[in-house]
Order: sequence, then C-alpha cells, then structure tokens
Amino acid sequence: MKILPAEVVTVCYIIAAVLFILALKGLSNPRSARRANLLGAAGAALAVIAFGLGTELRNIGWILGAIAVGSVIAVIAARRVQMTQMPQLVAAFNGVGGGAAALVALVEIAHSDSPWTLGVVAFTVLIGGVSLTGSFVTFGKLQGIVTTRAVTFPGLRVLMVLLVIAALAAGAALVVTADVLWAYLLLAVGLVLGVLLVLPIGGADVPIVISLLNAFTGLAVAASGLVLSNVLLLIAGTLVGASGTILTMAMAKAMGRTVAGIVFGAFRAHVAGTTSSAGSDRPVRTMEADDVAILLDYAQRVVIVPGYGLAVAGAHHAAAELAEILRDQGVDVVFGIHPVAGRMPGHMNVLLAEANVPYDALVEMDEVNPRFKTTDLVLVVGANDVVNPAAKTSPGSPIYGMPILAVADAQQVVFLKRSLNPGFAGIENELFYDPKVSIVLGDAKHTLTKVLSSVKSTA
Amino acid sequence: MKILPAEVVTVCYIIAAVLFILALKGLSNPRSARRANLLGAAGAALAVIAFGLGTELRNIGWILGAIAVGSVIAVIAARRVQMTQMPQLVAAFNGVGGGAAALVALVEIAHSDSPWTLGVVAFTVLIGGVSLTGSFVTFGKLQGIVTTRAVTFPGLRVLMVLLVIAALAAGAALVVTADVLWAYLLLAVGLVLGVLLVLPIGGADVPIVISLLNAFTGLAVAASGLVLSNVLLLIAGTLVGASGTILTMAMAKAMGRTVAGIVFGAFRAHVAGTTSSAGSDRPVRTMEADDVAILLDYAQRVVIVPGYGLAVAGAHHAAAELAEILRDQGVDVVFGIHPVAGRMPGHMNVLLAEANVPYDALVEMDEVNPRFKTTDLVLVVGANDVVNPAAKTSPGSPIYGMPILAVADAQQVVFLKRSLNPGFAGIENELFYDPKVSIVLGDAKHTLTKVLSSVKSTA
Amino acid sequence: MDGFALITITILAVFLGFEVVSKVSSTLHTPLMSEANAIHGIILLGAVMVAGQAEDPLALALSILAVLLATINVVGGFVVTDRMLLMFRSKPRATASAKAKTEAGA
Amino acid sequence: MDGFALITITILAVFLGFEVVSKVSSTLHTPLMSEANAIHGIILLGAVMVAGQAEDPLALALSILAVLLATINVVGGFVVTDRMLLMFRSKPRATASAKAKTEAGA
Ligand SMILES: NC(=O)c1ccc[n+]([C@@H]2O[C@H](COP(=O)([O-])OP(=O)(O)OC[C@H]3O[C@@H](n4cnc5c(N)ncnc54)[C@H](OP(=O)(O)O)[C@@H]3O)[C@@H](O)[C@H]2O)c1
Ligand SMILES: NC(=O)c1ccc[n+]([C@@H]2O[C@H](COP(=O)([O-])OP(=O)(O)OC[C@H]3O[C@@H](n4cnc5c(N)ncnc54)[C@H](OP(=O)(O)O)[C@@H]3O)[C@@H](O)[C@H]2O)c1
Repeated sequence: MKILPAEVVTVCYIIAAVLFILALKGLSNPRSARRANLLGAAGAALAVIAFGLGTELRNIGWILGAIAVGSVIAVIAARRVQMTQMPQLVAAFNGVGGGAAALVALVEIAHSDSPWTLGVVAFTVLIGGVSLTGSFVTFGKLQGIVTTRAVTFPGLRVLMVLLVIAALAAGAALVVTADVLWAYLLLAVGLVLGVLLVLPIGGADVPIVISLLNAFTGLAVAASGLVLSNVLLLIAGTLVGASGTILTMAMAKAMGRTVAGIVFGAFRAHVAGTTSSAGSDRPVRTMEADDVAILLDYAQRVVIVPGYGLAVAGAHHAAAELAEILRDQGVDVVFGIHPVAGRMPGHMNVLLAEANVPYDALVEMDEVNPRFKTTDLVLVVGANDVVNPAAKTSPGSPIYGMPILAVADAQQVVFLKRSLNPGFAGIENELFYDPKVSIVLGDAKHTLTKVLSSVKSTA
Repeated sequence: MKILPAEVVTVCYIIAAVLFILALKGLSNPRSARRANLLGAAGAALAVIAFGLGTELRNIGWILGAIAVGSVIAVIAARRVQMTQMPQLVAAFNGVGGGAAALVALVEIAHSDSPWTLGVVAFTVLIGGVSLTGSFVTFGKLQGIVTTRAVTFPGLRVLMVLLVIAALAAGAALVVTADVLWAYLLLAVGLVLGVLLVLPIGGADVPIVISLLNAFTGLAVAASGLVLSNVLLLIAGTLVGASGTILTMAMAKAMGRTVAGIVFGAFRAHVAGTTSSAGSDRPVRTMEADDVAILLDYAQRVVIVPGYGLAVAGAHHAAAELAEILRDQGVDVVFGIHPVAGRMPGHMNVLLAEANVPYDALVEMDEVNPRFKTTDLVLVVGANDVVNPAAKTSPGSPIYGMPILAVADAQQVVFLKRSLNPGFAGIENELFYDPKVSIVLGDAKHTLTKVLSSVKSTA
Repeated sequence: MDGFALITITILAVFLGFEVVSKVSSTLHTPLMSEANAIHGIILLGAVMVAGQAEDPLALALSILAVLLATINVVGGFVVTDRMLLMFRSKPRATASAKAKTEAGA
Repeated sequence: MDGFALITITILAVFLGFEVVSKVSSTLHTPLMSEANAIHGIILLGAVMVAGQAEDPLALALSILAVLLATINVVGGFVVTDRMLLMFRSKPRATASAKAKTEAGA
C-alpha cells in the first residue's frame, strides 16, 4: 500500500535507528534492560510496517505468509528452548540473519550497476554465507551434533588460502561483469569457508566464535544497507558490527588470547599435546558430599564459584537451592562470577538467574576477590581454569595473565569435579595439592544434590 | 588555491570529525588526555587547511592576517593567564566563538533563500549573540569587573518575556522577508538577552552558566553547519552541544539543584533572605595555627578537604607543600575532592595539580568517604557547604540531597576559614558546634603558611 | 543520500557501537549478544524490499526465503532476549544479599 | 547531503556526545569543558568560508571579524587545554599515595 509519503517512512527509519541505539544502551542496566529490548523490537516493527505502508509491494501474499511462518517458528523455538541451550539458539538466529543478508544482496544484483555497488554486493554475499554455515557448525558443536573437538586435516590451510583467492577472484569478476553467476560462486565459497573456519575450533572457544559471527552478520547487514541505500540497515548493521567486535575482543582478552589465534587455530594445536598429561602422582585430599555439609555447618561466609562444569552438569538449580537454604540459616552466601565462566560470557549469570538466584547475589570478579580473605569456605563447582593460580605464577602457561578468582585466600576450598583432569586450557592446577583444598569427585549435580540432602537433614 | 579536489576536502572533514571524537574520548583518561587534545587541534588545522587548498578564496590576505592576529592574541592570553583565572578565560574564548557563529550566519543570509535555511540562520544569530554577551558578563563576574552578586530589578521577568517575543517576531520576519535588517535586530536582542540572562546569577553558580553557554555555542556552530551544509561544523557543534548539556546537568545535579532553577534565578531569590542570618550564639572551639601543627604531629592519617575559599585565598601551593612535608614524615595524606568544590567542577583538581600534587593523591568523594572512619584529622580548608551535614539531615535546606564529604566520621576536624559566615548556599553549618570540630579563623593561605612553618620547625 | 553522508553515518555508528557496548557489565554480555543479534534481524526490511519488487520466480523464491530467515532472526532474537532478561529481575529476597554485596564492595 | 542525512548525522552525534562525556571523571571536567570549547572553535572553517566569498565591504568586515574571533576561540582553546592537561602528568612520587588510595577504595 502507498499510504505514507516517502518522507514519513524515512523519519520512521530514523526513529527506529534511535530505538536500536536506546536498546543497546539500555542493556547496560539490568533494571532497564527488558524495556530496552522491547524498544528495539518496537523499532524493528515500526520500520517494517512503515515501509509496507509507504510502498506499493508486489507478492504481498507471499511476503506476509513468510513473515507469519517465520514468526511462528521463531516464537516456538525461542520459547521452547532450555536456558542451557541459549548459546546455540543465538548462533542459529545469527546464521539465518547472515543467510538473509546474502540472499538480499544476491537478488539485488539485478538492480545494481555501479562497480562500487557490485563490490559491496560481493562482500555481503561472501560474509553472509560465511556467517550462515559458520553459525550452523557452531550450533552443531554446541548441540553435540558436530564434534566439539578441534577438527583439522592436512592441507586445511592451503585449502583456506585457495578459497580466499577464489572468493577474491569471483568478487572481482562480479564487479567487472555484473553477472549473477559469479555471485552464486561467491556464495558457495562463503558457505564452504564458514564450515572450514569453525570446524577447527575447539568447544570452549565456540562462544567467541558466535560473537565474531554476530559481528560478521552485522557487517553483512550494514553492507546491504549500502546496496539498498537504506540508512536504517546501515546504522543497525554498523552498530552490531562495532559492538560485536568489541565484545569479541573483550571475551578473548578475558581468556588471555587473541581473536586471530583462535580463528587460525594456532593456540589449539599448541595445547593439544598437553591435554592428555592430566593428573600427577602427588596426593590430593578427597572428600565426600557429607563432609561438605559439615563444613558448611561451620562456615559463616561462603562463596560459590560456578564454572563450565556446572553448566554441563545442569547443576545450577541445585546450587541455587543450596545457597538459599544456607542463607535462611543465616550464612552469608554469594556466587563469585568470573567473566569467562560458563559457556559464553555472562552465561553463568543467566543460568543462575534462571535458577532464581537474585541478581545481587551474583558478585563479579573484581568485587568478590577482596572478599575471599574473610571467607570461610569456597565451593568451586565445575570450575578449574578460572581459579588456577598458574595464571599469576607461571609465565609460560597458556592462561598466564588472565585475571583469576583468588580462592586461595579463603580458609578452605572444596572443588566439585569428576576427576583431576584439567579444564579447557589443558593445564594442571597446582591448587589441587594445596593443603587447604579438598576435592569431591563426581558429577556436580549429583554431588550438590547429596550435599543438599545432608544439609537439610542436619538443619 | 584550488589544488585539492572537493572529494579530498570532504574526506579531510570526515577525518577531522573523527579526530574531534577521539579528542573528547581521550579526555576520559589523564594519561591520554594531552595527546587527545593535540589530535583535536590537528583536526581543526587539517580541516581549515584542506578547505583553503580546495577552494579559490577571495580576500586571502585579509583572512590570513586575521588568523595571524587572532593566533597571537590567543596564544598570549592562553599562556599568560594564571591558573586561578582559567574559568574566565574559557568563558571569554566561548564568547568569541559564539560571536563568530552569529557573524557567519549573518553574512550567509545573502546566500540563503529557503525558509528552512533562514530559520536556522535566525537561530544561530540569536544563540550566538546570547552566548557572546552572556560569556562576557560571566567573564566580568569572575574577573571581579561585574558584581558577583545576583543583580535583579523589578520588571526583569517582564522585560525578558518581551525580549523573547521580540526575538520570535524578528526571527519570523527574517524567514518571511529574507531581509538582513531583521537579523541585525535579532542579534541585538540576543546580545541584550545574554546580559540579562547572566546578570541575575550569583557568583558561585557562574561555572554552571559557563558550561551552559558552551553548549549554546556548540548549538550555534551546529546550526551554522546546517546553513553552510558543512558536515564537520554540524558534527563538531552537535558533539559540543550534547556533551555540554550533559556536563551542565551533571554539575547542577552535584549541587542539588536544576539548571532551570539557576537560570531563572528562583533559587537565588529564595536564599537571599537567609544569607544574612549567619552566626549563632552557641560556642565554637577556636584554635591557633600552632595547635594545628601539634595535631598534625600526632595524626597518622590525614585528609585535606579543599573548597571555594582555598581557591579564593590562592592557598593551593601552601596546601600542597604541607601535604608533601607530612608525607615525607610518613603521614598518610590525601586530598578529598568534592565534585563541586572550587570555582567550577574539577577546578580544584587543576589548582592542586598546578601546585604539583600528584594526580593519585586527589581522591574523589565516593572513594574518600569510607576512609574518614579511619582518619585521625581532617583539615577543611575554605570549604563549607560540601561538608555540611544539613544536606543529609534537614529536608528543608537548600542543599538537602546533595552528597557531602562525611568528615564528621573522622576523629577530629579543623576548619580553616575567616569567620563563621556560611558558604555559598547561605545556611549555617551545625558541624561548627560539634565537640570534635575546631575552627582556625583567618585567611586560608595565611593560616596554612603559619601551620607550615610550625610543622617545619618541630620536624 | 550521497556517498559521503553514508560514510559519515557509518563512522559515527561505529564509534557509537563501541561506546555503547563498552559500558555493559560482563554479567549482561549474553543478553547483549542476543540483543545485537536481534537488531541485525532488521535485514527483514531489506528482504521485504527485494521481495516486494521481485518479478521472476527465482528472485521471488530467493527473496521470500530471505524474508522467512530474517523473520526468524528478528522475532526469535527479541523474544529470546526478553526471556533471558526476564530472569534478571531482582527478587524481593535480594535485600539480604545486596547488603552482603555492599559489605564486600566497601 | 540531503536533509535526512543531516538529521541522521545530528542524531548520531548527539548520542555520541552524550556517551563520550558520561565516562569522563569529574576530576577532568574543567579540561573537558575547555576541550569542548576549543572544538566549537572550528567555526573558524565557516568564517573562512564566508570571508572567502565576501564581495561588499560590510560582508568582508563582518566575516573577517568572524575569522579573528573564531581563531582566538580555536587556538586559545587548544593551547589553554594543553596547559591544563600538562598539570595532570603523574609525578614519580605518585606511588606512595596511589597505594593509600587503593586501600581507601578497597
Ligand atoms: N565463558 C566463556 O565465554 C568462555 C569461552 C571460551 C572459553 N572459555 C574458557 O573456558 C574456561 C572456563 O573456565 P572454567 O573454570 O569455568 O572451566 P574449565 O577450566 O574448563 O573447567 C571446567 C571443569 O569442570 C569440570 N566438569 C566438567 N563436567 C563436569 C560435571 N558434569 N560435573 C562436575 N564437574 C565437571 C571439569 O573437570 P572434570 O573433567 O574433572 O569433571 C573441568 O575441570 C577458561 O579457560 C576460559 O578461558 C570460556
Ligand atoms: N565547584 C562548582 O562547580 C560550583 C559551582 C557553582 C556553585 N558551587 C557551590 O559552591 C559551594 C562549594 O562549596 P565549598 O564548601 O567549596 O564552598 P562554600 O560552601 O561556598 O564555602 C567556602 C568557604 O570558604 C571560606 N572562605 C572564603 N574565602 C576564604 C579565605 N580567603 N580564606 C579562608 N576561607 C575562606 C568562606 O568562609 P568565610 O567567609 O568564613 O571565610 C566559606 O564558608 C557549594 O554550595 C556548591 O554548590 C560550586
């Protein structure tokens, strides 16, 4: 329908851009975050509706049908998925967005003539394709469909280089000939590149890759904004590209490595050798769940440090319940959250929030570290690297320089893990052999459930 | 000269805009701030030079001459002025900027035809005029040429309303007739408005007014960017307008009042009555400078709280010297800086930095407040309102709600001031009558010099 | 809009993207990533644009596929972000631990 | 550039102005105000533009006055900001009090 004049539509785009900015801004405060997200959604709706009311559209039935079907799929997926599977869902949504950007650019070639526009189209198709398959391999890794191990094979690098050259050549050919076939070739190269880029990346690095691919999709959307001369797509895509880049770098930095190192697998290869050398002959103190309950009985100030293993074991509800019972008994309990604990940054917080732990009980690293000195007992649940003192003491270690939770300052530390195997970084943890440290072997959820029942029975 | 093509000039403008953004960003860190300022200066130079090389200019001799003369005046003024006179210099620079914007718009009327452009011209001329005279009255107040008292006279409000109506009418006439005479009228109204706006504002509110007028000039420059279709002026002016607004509001908030309240003089009128009721019959403990030296001899942890009076007395060098001597004697001394201490926000820091107090010894309010509990002695040098507990205890007080420095938590507090007169807000300070508080009467610089010589002789 | 306007807008948006995100606490990084993900779903607008002018069946098929994928991105993105943020509401019980936290931070 | 581009640029610059400043500590507010003051001195560019095309003596006089005033603003602004910032260099002596400060903040 052509009800709205073009000027009004443009103004709506600008308003939508402002709403997107406010949405990203609003997320800096948990109190305003939810409303901010609604503002963002309102911006997206406003822009699409304004466009629909401002233009005579063909194929309106098809379009509305696709929107209806897409909405149903999206709402069901978003509502049904478990909180622990959030990362893969975000990856999947990111992938389809990248795919959509690639398709939009592909179709728009028919209306593009200037070499500049064609160049931007080439970029969009390529990056969109990478983002699509990259995100889906990521999804597969997180969902357990694709192996989380770093998959490499001889000649991978050579193949990558050849593909990049092919992409450049196809892009150049597209710009010169404006023939859409080159764009299909480019898309194909992008799809293969996306797979090859993510396959060699190990499971725990995957969150960084999601963030990186998110930034990629942002760039693809910004580029389609240039192709379509649409200021809203340009602003929204650029905002996401920029913020995604910052976020990716922040995540990588928190883990003491570089984005390039992750993507090109250099680090993985280096660690692979040491991963198997787990365990040592030195004695460690082990403990049973009941002993933990007794220690808790005497403790006045407790910090729970959740890690990757807590997420894997799905032990967050048990941990939350334990904290609540202790708090009812007058014990001062908080969760000490390391920025890279969990499957993706802040994921730990989401998990614990789902388990009804109040936001204020989640204490970030910088705030909790001075607290350990006066803490009686630290429960380290499925975490390892984030408390490993090697980050401070061994300059050669792969995690050297990463800030850690200083649990060693506390009176007593208990690890809940299944074995003495190292964590993601594949290095031993000297802390296991510290006299004030004990280990309860077993699945975190299982152990916590036993601790819970002991605590309840003694109370 | 026309050496550079227009595209290159535009790119230079965009680079200059980026440099301005980096300059403002860089100021958030004292280590990068100086380089950031140089980047900003480079941006300004780049833009002007690129324009000069990209356009065939008339009157080139006059232009270069004016730039040369202006530079000499500016450098001399900026280098010669004393640190205590910084605020008025900033005000003066701001005023000439506003005047320049008004003049540019005025001259550009000859090339403006659309009502939209003429409307923007009208805005620029008016705001530029207000900024020009407003800044110079501010300058006069700070320099002591114009009285710092709030000057009002009957009918002021009526006059202001009439002037605003006149401005609107002249603006409308300019838009309709495009006759430059209306612009002159508008400029005249703006100049008078600027004077009338600032005259009724009391001395201590002047810093807020400088910040406000700074934002005004930013808006005028942004508007001239629209008139001249120049993206650099638009971005630079908007950045300054936006950041100046935020800064003004932050300053006003730190003093527990509103920008509107200051500009419309409501607050001043309300306080005027109480200002004279200073002093009370209750006894206070007075002390001599020598006694302060003795107290310092016993103190291990000292906080110095500098205020408006320290700046007026020029006692910052003496305070810095005292802190250094004490530190050499092993005493733990810091300066506790309230955000609105001094003549303008952060001015206290500049003064103390000039007196060679290391940046790290200046501790901001939120950080110093928990420290008072373990502090032996607080020296309050020419400050009053910023330590007045009425801000916490008396809901009716004009400073109620303003955060204060909790000096009462310390073991002992000594005020260095000339009398028992109240500070800027015109309210009594209950703290004077607290048993752990003593007062050394006299000029702050004089007292501190005596304390210094006593401390030196006992050391 | 001319090329320079677009470049300028892009540069400003880049800075804004940097600034806005650098203030978000790491606690909210996952919702943030999800929000950014939802926002780039506005590619739906582009998909509707090309679908609305598609003439041959291939262009129509591709662009309707784009509409479908983009809808999933944008709708799913905002819904899932909302679901995450729903969990960050402070519970009434928060006061006790808030106190504990203040002590720790002091 | 068309009107919408200018509006968009203005809006982005407003947000950027807000964001950039809200991170500056109050300690640096005076240099910040001075820096912003220097930046709006770029009106010099506008003044040179109008002076460079002034034909009648009045326009020339006014625009040359504008060039003079704007030069004072921009040159003086950057020089005086530099002078202020020169004073914020940390002195070597800083370490002792830095320690004291950390204790206070802990
Ligand atoms: N959060 C992020 O954004 C992110 C992203 C990428 C990489 N990383 C990296 O991941 C690591 C995170 O550190 P972290 O301390 O949280 O984890 P971690 O160092 O990987 O250690 C996790 C520990 O959990 C234990 N575990 C696994 N499953 C368990 C179960 N079912 N029950 C009990 N324990 C179980 C494992 O020991 P057992 O096998 O002995 O049980 C393992 O030692 C860091 O190295 C970080 O750099 C984080
Ligand atoms: N910094 C800003 O940006 C700003 C801007 C506008 C307004 N303000 C307002 O200004 C006030 C600042 O608080 P403040 O505590 O710094 O100052 P204040 O409350 O105004 O008190 C200053 C004190 O210094 C004393 N004094 C003046 N000259 C002196 C001298 N030569 N030697 C010794 N003492 C002298 C005065 O007492 P005697 O007369 O007895 O000596 C006066 O009580 C606040 O109310 C704030 O809202 C601040």
